[in-house]
Amino acid sequence: MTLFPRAVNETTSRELRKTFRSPSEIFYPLIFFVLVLTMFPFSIPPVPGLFNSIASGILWTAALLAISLSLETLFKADYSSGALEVIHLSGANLVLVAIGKSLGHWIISGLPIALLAFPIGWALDLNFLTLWVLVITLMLGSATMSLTGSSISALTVGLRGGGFLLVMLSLPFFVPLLIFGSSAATNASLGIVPEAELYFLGGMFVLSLTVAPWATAHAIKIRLG
Amino acid sequence: MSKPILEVTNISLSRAQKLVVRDLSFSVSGGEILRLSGSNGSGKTTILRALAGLILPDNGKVARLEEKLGNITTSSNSVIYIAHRHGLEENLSPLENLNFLSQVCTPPPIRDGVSVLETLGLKTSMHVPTARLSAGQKQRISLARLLMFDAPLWLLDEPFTALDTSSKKQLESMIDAHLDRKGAVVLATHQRFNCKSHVLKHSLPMIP
Amino acid sequence: MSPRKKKMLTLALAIAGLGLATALILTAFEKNLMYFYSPSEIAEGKAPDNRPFRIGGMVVKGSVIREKDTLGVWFNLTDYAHERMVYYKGILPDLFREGQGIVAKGGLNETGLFVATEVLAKHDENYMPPEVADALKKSQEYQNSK
Amino acid sequence: MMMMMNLLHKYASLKNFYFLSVKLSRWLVLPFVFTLVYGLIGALWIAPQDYQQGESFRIMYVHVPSAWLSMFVYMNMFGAAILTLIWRVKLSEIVLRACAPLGAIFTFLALITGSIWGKPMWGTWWVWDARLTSELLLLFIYFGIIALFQAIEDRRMAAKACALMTVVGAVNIPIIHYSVQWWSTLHQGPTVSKIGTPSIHLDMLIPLIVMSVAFTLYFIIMCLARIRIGIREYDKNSTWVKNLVTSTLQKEHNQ
Repeated sequence: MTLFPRAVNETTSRELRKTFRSPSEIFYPLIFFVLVLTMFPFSIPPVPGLFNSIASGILWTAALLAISLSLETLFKADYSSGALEVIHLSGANLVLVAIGKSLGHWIISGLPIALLAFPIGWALDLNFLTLWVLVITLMLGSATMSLTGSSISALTVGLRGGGFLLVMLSLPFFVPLLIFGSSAATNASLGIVPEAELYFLGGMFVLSLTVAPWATAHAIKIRLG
Repeated sequence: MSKPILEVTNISLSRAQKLVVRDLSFSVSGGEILRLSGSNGSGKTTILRALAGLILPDNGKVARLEEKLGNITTSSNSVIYIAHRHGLEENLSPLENLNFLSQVCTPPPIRDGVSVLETLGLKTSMHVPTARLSAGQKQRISLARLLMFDAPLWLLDEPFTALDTSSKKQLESMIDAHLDRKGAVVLATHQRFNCKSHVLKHSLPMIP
Repeated sequence: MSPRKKKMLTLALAIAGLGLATALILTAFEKNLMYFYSPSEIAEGKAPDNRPFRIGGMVVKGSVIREKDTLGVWFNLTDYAHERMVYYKGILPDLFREGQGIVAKGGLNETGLFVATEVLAKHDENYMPPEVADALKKSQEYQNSK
Repeated sequence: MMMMMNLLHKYASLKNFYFLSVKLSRWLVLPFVFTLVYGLIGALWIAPQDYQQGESFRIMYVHVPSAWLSMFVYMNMFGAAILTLIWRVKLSEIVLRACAPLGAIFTFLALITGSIWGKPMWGTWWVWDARLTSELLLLFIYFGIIALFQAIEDRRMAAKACALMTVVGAVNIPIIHYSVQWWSTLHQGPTVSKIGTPSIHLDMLIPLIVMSVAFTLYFIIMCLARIRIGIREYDKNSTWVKNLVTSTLQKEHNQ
């Protein structure tokens, strides 16, 4: 993968190698995603077809929750071990490190969740267009969440109640993604190709790719300061 | 005498709104070692973090001069700061940690990870996940950066804790070699250590 | 790469990123307006015929005809340029009356009648005393009847 | 640029600003009381009934100013955040900390009055109306910033962290506004204002403007008071704060 700058490659592979060393940790976001999904049938009235009609919204909400809760582990270990300080002081380009971290986090949480949504959606007999729209919007949306989330995770790393603070601070950022993600899927189930929603999610991804790494680098300097 | 590598002019530092250091000034030139001593909480770590550029002093100035060091060409990275924490990723092996650092940092290192770990006597545990190593071994690995990168200024925060006698001697010889090459060292420690060149002393008053 | 060139590159990337992001988001919102059509746009055949869309307009005075026993109601919607007949079977919102702006969701049948599945009366954001509102209506009728 | 910098330093020195704000607050109290009373009279008596909603629209005279304030306060915080991040101005850190709770209060007030106003029109206390939902999300952003302030002990780091949060949040607010706007058109259809432009009668408009001015003056007075507290706390071991405190104690003592 030499298309990314070396620092991004190295950080991502470090992130993945670190997580694969403790194998159970790889599946935490995925397990949480399925867990949240199974809660819904217990809570909504057993009207036939109701669960299927709101399935795309539930899938998106479960993905959002799974990703925002897995954001905390992004910088936690590096901050407490002092590795973040060493990386910063050895003159590494924090913006590229931030992109590497977000990419690593996305490969562990956003990507598998988006891919898993395909079989789950199929099992809930969503039509073909909806399945594809779901996978694409979840991929784009989760990438944006990993990027924006890494800035907030860097800002709240090591704080008392950091986990709660992280979710509370990042939800307002994820709501627009949830709105357009689920509306894209619902429109697709009506047979409408949701161009508007896909454009929006693409725009949000590019925006977060431009702003978030700079903000993460700044957040790290603030937290280490 | 060569220009001072580090010049501190009446800085004052505070930690969580409490004034820790007031109007501190000193300068360290090539070949000099400064020992900061003072009771716990007198701000030794805060000062070292300010010297490393992590914290901005409330007022006053910290000036670090980049300078050619003898025959070794130095790069723009002018400081190595060894903190209490070892700064290693627990799941990865020492070698993976050092290789990552050498890939990511902007001034390229002057020695590769393997040879550095060998000189530090960690040849056998090079590929073992760091979590399984002892505190002393982790401390020795965190010293690896002193050999890997070349920087005129070393900032060492209690480097001798958890080191056995042989590693302590090795660190002392590393410090001597660095001073011979006209490098500068600022050291915060309670333990006695012997060092060839003259040790400047600076004891820090406790601010009520 | 010299530091100066690196700074230029990051600046260029940032501007390109922000530009692309705004362009994408703006096209998204511009594309969204497609889902909502006025009677004139329907007359020009812009509205899709195979799937549901939304129509908005003012209820034409005197065009509301209620079926005797069922809840069905016929009325015309206008945007002061074209009119479209709408049929809706269901409970109308309480703010629904002639001259009121409404939005209906539904589709066109083969005769061009808009069969609504949902009717929403939106408060039309105008704040004025009753006598001024009546005066306004009279002037509008005068304009329509001219 | 240099002129602006030393102007900034002259006024941004905490001591000067402290006494400047005391004078300013004294000047503002009278206009505030006057605009509030005049606004209330205008809103409750002079403004005629609304042709559609009758009397219930009068809640607008609290809802609209507080909604405007919830945004106005965030704009102030954004300015303070920029000053904190780029020039590390100590005063702007204190301003940022002072504004956050006030912003939350006005947003909460806008939410409450919004749902009270919606009751007669929509028949329920809460409707997922675009404006109310954006206000709700703005409230969450304010709560997030306040929680972040409290989570970090070191005041200066907390201010920098919240400044970054405010700047990044500011990018998010228009996005939330438009996406919620879009989302509510799916639920309720776009406001028909696309056809008739909204107009408001003069007798109703004047009290609205006066009330907005009154609310803004109230915010400025409260914000200056909170800033003074922040300054006293920030410079607590400086001499001028010590004699200030001793002199006030003296005054109370011999009263």
